[in-house]
Amino acid sequence: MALLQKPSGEALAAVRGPAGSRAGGPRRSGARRRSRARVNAQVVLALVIIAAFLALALFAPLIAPYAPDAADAGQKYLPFGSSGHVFGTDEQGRDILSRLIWGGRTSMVVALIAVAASTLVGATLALVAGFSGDRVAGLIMRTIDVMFAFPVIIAALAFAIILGPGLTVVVLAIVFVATPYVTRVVFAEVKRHRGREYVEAAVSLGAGFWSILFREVLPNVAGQIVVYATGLVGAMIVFSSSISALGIGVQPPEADWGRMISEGAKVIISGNVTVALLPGLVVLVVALAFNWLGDGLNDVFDPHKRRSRS
Amino acid sequence: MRTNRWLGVGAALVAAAVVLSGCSNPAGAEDTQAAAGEPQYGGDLVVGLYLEPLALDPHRQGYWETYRVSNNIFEGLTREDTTDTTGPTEIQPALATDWSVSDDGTTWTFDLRDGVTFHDGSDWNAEALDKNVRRISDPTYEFYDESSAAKLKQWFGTLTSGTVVDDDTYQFAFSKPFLGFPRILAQSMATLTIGNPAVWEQYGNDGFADHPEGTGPYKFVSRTVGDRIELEKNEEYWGDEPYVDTITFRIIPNNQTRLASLLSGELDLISYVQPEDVETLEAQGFQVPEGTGSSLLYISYNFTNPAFEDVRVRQALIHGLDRQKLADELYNGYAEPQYSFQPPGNEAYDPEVRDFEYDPEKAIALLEEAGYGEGDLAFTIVVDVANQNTAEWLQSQYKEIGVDVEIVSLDRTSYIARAYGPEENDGLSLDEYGGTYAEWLSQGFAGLAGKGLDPADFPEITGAIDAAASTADPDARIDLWKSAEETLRNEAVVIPTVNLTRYYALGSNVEGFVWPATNWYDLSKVWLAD
Amino acid sequence: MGTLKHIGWRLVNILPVLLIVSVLTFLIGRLTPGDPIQGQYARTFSPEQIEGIRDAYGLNLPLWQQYVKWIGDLFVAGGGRSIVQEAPVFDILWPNFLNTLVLTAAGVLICAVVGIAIGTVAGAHHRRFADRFSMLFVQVGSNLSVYWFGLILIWIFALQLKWLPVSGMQSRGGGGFGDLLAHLILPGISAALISMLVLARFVRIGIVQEKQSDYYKTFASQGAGGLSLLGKHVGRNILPPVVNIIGLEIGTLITGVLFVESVFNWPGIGTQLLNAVNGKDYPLIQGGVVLIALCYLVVNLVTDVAVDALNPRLRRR
Amino acid sequence: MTLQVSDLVVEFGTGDDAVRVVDGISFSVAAGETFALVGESGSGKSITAASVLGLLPDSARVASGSIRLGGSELVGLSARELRRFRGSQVGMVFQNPLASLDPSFEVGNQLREIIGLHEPDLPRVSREALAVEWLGRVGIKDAPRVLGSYPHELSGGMRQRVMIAIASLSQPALLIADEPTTALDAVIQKQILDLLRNVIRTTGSSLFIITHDFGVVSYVADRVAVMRDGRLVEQGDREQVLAAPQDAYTRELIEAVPEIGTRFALERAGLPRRLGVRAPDWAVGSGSPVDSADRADQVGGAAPAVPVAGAASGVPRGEAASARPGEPLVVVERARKEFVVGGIGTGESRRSFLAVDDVSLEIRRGEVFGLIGESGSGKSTFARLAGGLLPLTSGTVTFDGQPLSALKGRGLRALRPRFQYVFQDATSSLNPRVSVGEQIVRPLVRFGKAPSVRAGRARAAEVLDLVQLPTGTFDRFPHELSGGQGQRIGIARALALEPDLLILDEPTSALDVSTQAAILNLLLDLREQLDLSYLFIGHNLAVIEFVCDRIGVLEAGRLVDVFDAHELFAPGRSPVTRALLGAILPIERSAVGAVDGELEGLTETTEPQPVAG
Repeated sequence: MALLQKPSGEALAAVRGPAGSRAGGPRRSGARRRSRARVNAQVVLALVIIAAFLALALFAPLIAPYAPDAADAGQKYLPFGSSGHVFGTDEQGRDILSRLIWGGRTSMVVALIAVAASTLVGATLALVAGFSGDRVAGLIMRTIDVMFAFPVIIAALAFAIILGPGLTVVVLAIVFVATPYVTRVVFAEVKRHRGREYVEAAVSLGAGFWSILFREVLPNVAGQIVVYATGLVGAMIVFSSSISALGIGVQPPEADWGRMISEGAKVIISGNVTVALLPGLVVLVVALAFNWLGDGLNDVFDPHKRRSRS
Repeated sequence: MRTNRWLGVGAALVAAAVVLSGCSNPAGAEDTQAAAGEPQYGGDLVVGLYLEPLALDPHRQGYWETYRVSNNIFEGLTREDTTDTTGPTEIQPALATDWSVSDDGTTWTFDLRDGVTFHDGSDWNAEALDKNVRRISDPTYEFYDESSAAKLKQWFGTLTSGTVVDDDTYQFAFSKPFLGFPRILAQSMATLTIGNPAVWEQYGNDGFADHPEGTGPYKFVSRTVGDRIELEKNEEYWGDEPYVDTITFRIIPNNQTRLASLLSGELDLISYVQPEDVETLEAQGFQVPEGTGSSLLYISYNFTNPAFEDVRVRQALIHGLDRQKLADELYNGYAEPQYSFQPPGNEAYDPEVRDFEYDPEKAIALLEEAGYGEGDLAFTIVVDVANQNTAEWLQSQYKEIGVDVEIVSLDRTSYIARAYGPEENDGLSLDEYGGTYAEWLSQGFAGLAGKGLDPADFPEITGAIDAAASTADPDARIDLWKSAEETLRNEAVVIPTVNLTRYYALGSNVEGFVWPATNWYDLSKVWLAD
Repeated sequence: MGTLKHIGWRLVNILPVLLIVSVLTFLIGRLTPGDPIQGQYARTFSPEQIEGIRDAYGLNLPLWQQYVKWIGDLFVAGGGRSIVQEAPVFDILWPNFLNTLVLTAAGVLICAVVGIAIGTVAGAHHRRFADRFSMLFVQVGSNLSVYWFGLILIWIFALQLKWLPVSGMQSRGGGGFGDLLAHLILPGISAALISMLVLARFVRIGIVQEKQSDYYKTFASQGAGGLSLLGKHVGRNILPPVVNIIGLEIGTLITGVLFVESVFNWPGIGTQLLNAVNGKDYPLIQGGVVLIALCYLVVNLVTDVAVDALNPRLRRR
Repeated sequence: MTLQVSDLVVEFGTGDDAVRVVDGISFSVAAGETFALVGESGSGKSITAASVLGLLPDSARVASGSIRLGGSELVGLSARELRRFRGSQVGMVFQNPLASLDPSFEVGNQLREIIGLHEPDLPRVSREALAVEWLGRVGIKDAPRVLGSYPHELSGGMRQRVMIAIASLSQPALLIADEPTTALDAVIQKQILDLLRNVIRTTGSSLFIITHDFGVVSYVADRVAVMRDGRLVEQGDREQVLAAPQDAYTRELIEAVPEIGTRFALERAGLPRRLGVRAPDWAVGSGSPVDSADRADQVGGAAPAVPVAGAASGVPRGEAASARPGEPLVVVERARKEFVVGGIGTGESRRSFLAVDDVSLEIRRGEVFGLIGESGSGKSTFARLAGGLLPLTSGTVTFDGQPLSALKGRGLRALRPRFQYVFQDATSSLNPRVSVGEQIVRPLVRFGKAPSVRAGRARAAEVLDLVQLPTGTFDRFPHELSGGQGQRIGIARALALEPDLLILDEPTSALDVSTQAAILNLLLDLREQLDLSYLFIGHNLAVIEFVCDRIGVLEAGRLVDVFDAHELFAPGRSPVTRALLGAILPIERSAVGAVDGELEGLTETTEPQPVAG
């Protein structure tokens, strides 16, 4: 799947902006302060969006006008703006608005869990590979190669067949897809830290292997990892729509954004565009919010931006 | 020996065709301005298939989409009348001109058509037929094909001998009466369609599919798996001259893409139109002929689930299903409800029969009787992802009679594996199949056995099917099948649901297309208007 | 010389990866329920009859025998025979594979041209409107479902505007190179979508960084203009990482092009693989996966070699 | 006037947020003169230089003031208009020669391109000829090879020569050199400065040189301006500023520079060996009335004058004599280290080189052992070998009787608290994402030196105090510290473990002179207080001589000379040592031009000696 964006190791540097420090640049320039304000606004907006969708999901039973599986096939494919069904209805005559509200429960939770898991696994593998000898690193990176080289759908189908379709499969498929990317991105980042003096210093101060990985290096790559991981959330919801088109994943009639996109895509040419468009937009908005949140969290991990004593 | 009763009809049709072709002017067709409705020769017909056809080997082939391609290349001894849109198709002579059966119903003698050649010019005769027969039944034959034999065993398992009587006459002998044989010979799968033995003698059994050669109106040109199959007109065809010069079959599994390709004019004809798209197509001037194939969607039970041992439960699930509403709502009215396991177009189909009519009260009562209060009966319905919408509809339908249904929708293979190797809590599964031959009932029943039904538990059904299959009395045959279907229906071992009444869509310039009451069509009669 | 040795070593390294991929694919196929025979015949044949057909296809042999036979077939028998299609696996896959390469090439081209263009605009206008706008575009683009996006493209460009064909590789009755190009545009864009956005981000960051580099100052201090600097110096210096990213993206495209192929009915290996999976056609699945994996690994290797070749530090040695 | 800067104000940002980094400075550079702008990091000197050509960072801008070049006003011109001046009228040489050429093109290509910028109509052949000519002028003899080389194939000095050629080839009226030699070794530095002097003499350009090094000022400048926090504190003729600085800050800076022989002069005077401490009559004609208060207490009574090079023959007394001989703490025998680098995918070809070649030496308990060499001589590698950070290829390292090179894992780790590192760059040796307190506490807890985090904090407070940092530093992050503070943290972190040996890998080379002085003084203090031994790596012989008891000289991985500090001028010194000595740029406080001959003569007349050690 080419669903993944790869912020380079250097992304961070670019985010930080041109450091004029050597030439005597001030600690905190006005430009940076302003862009900081913009970043903050972005993060707040992101948090508001995410919180709103989480709240919608959490209080779905109270908010949603209909049950997500309340079907009336006689009322199917009502268009956007129909009375009683503001967002229209789907193939089974279910209220799209209600399904979008309920769908957040599965989509957001699944994507978050899966992305968290792949981030955990990928980052650990990358850290270990980055600081191990050729043999271990080679083994890990070859394993990653196997995952990369293995067509995603085959893997996803295999999970589905072995486990039976359901949420677990979606989570595993996402982990399978995302882990190699996370590993590769973090590995590249970790490699940049391998020769750093602070690592050498840690060795000379008696730090052991794991201590170096998780206490010294991890804090330095954490921001990068967070940016990448949050960028994955939206892409992975979209990815779950691709696999649910194959019958893998959340089983009907449960509402799930990915499934809604794939079901909607079945009738785009037939002319029922909103059925596909609305869940697509929702995912897009949530994904953008996570992207922005990631940028903001990166700042949180970065003491340069966290503190402003002078 | 009695002369086949369809012979007369067939002869009349051939005569009509000759007259028709005499009227037309093939040579000058492209030059003269053809009036509307007057067939034109030439052009390339592009057909969009929704599935990749299987091997183009007459004895190994499967799936209707395969046959929609391969029946242009191969022919059988008999064929169905594909101009008939209403009733059960009639059986017409094809590579055999005449056939008769012995009184005990076990020995069939075929007179073979003269002057027919395979696409490479070699002769069609009893010798060629014999090689076809030996390929699927005679292990001593050099080109005995184990895999074909295994597939054809269903109908040819009781074949005791095939005999070349003379150059134009061939005799099949079965160990049991087999009155359905001529119609079986006109089918698509597990039957003896005729391929050119010279090909397997040259390329081997495995190589045949790469060089498919038969006697049909079109010759194989090329195939790119996953993309297209190209055919060209067989100039030496023994029957009516086909109209279009070439036929291109494109394989477009994605429903939306296939639809878009038709809408954009890249295709002339597509299979499997979604009910949702009928209006779109008709509004834009495309033809979506009404008709009915010989198939039905049916729901079957997981007989390994103890809940379904109780006939009342099975009946309740039929009573609880409003098939008219299903056809109207989910299929936008482009389907008709089905109440019999024999599909429309089947020679033993009776449109008047009814099983357990929609009656939710009764369903609830029956469940109550069987010990299931509201919400007590719960199971999963397993479907191919393509039928997911039906499953969702069923789910809400069954909720109304207090039955909790969970859906498991799977890719095709996984679906088959699960449906035919069900898990404990599985309840229902959904299939589509059917045929014009009365014997289809036995196939359908065998399929149910694959889902855990033990035939020994239903001796009346097996008995009735056996009786129908092995009768030697041609007049009693259809009635026997009907009564077998009734027995089966009363046992509520399967839930017939609907049959699609729109299936193909054509460009506005495609003429001469007929949707016969079977699962394929005859493209040699199709022509393209300007 | 050292480089050649390294290429050799890397080639050798591909083997274990392929071996693992092959074993995994084989096992996944065999250890999961469902098989090609059942898939085709379960509705009509009794279990005993199905067993008979399985025997005929050698599917009842011990697993290791089947595996060994298949590995042998890979080298001498065109990857074995497809059970569903009844033809040698590589005979089926090869034309599809070439088609996939054609689509991938188009995707890479579009990815490179558009991605670099967006990245350059954004990088050159760092922190200005053009940058913010391009980056929002990138974020939006990378969160679209390719499947969905493809259908929208079809709806707009093929059905409403009627500029471009919907599906496949050629028009009725075939067509020349131009016809192929017309068929390539929409799937190419869809395939390239995500990758081009990845690339755009990379180019943007690269440009921003190069503009801060000392050599940039050197040339600027000598009066070199922005464009020639950007074109010649910045371009040349971000070329290796850009090539690297493109290389990685080619790999991703090849393994992930399935959805695009499905939407545009591109007769590629992804479509074939999906078919094979649907029919559980073991030899076809196995052959396809191994081919894709091999391709991915080779592209990776070629990318590394290309990146090295672009590095002046290595040019001489 | 070639360059006339008046009331220049440069700001980062705009409006209320604006931060002034250059705050109303005025100066001028006359035709043909060399003007030096001196200041410590952050003083705004580089920004001043960059503002001349409009090469400021994106976020900075000239807020007010005027920059006139010849007769033209440059402030307010667009980038396009400025481009006319760039190169043709003002040439610029940057600090880092390693990065200031495009790594992806051959040198010839770049030279031709730049010639083309100035003379677009010149045919390629002539451009080539001009390039060759200019390479000749900057002292490159094999011009064709250099033209066909990529920058990475040239040494730093060569690259800086090429840069000077680039900056000068259009014979601009003004040549700006922004710390042109800071990244170079001492020996190369002197060559480059000579070259710059030479070039402007032939082109008639003025030279505007930015530096933090008074040695450089002394060597090249006609006039000097001293910059601090965006303002000029003092400007005037070189002799006047160096000999009689008017401003306390200027004086502080000058006095902070360690010079050859200072140490022995102080010893003879009975003064503590600390920088900033000087014999009253040291600076001839010094008009400074009062020493700064914080230093007054260190300055003892009167001290005899000490000639610069006079210590060469004299056997010093005092500290050197009192240095305890001590038993060996570290014994290195036949240490070799071979590196294999590169390979496919790494961007470099695979090759191996010998970084340390058969080095044997011992560091005695209580001594400061100095290791000096040019960049690439293997001195840092050696430090890592000696401290068990890198495995040896062959040879042995013994620490206090324990075979370090044979230990691994746990055993080695258990020994680590006893020898600690202080790295060159405090910023990079401190974990940027961990608070400095945490960085001190972690190893304490790890080694059980502190039973709890609380105890660790207490110990951290102690060592922070020891390195003269406030306790509040504990919660800071490295980027919030200045270079000197960072280095103090590095030292504190090492000292917290109560080591026997500190391995100091160029601990002051990234620091400003005043900070360097403070750190060196601190190290000298600590050694006395805590009974430490140092392995002190450096490239500045003056620093090494000031701090170390014994000195080893590395060249290309081999130890070529080992001697006691006071024997620096002894006849047995190797050519490498003598070259290093000759490259020192002393601060000439009196007459002009005396510097040239003195030390150079020494290096050139002395015979090469067999390798010591």
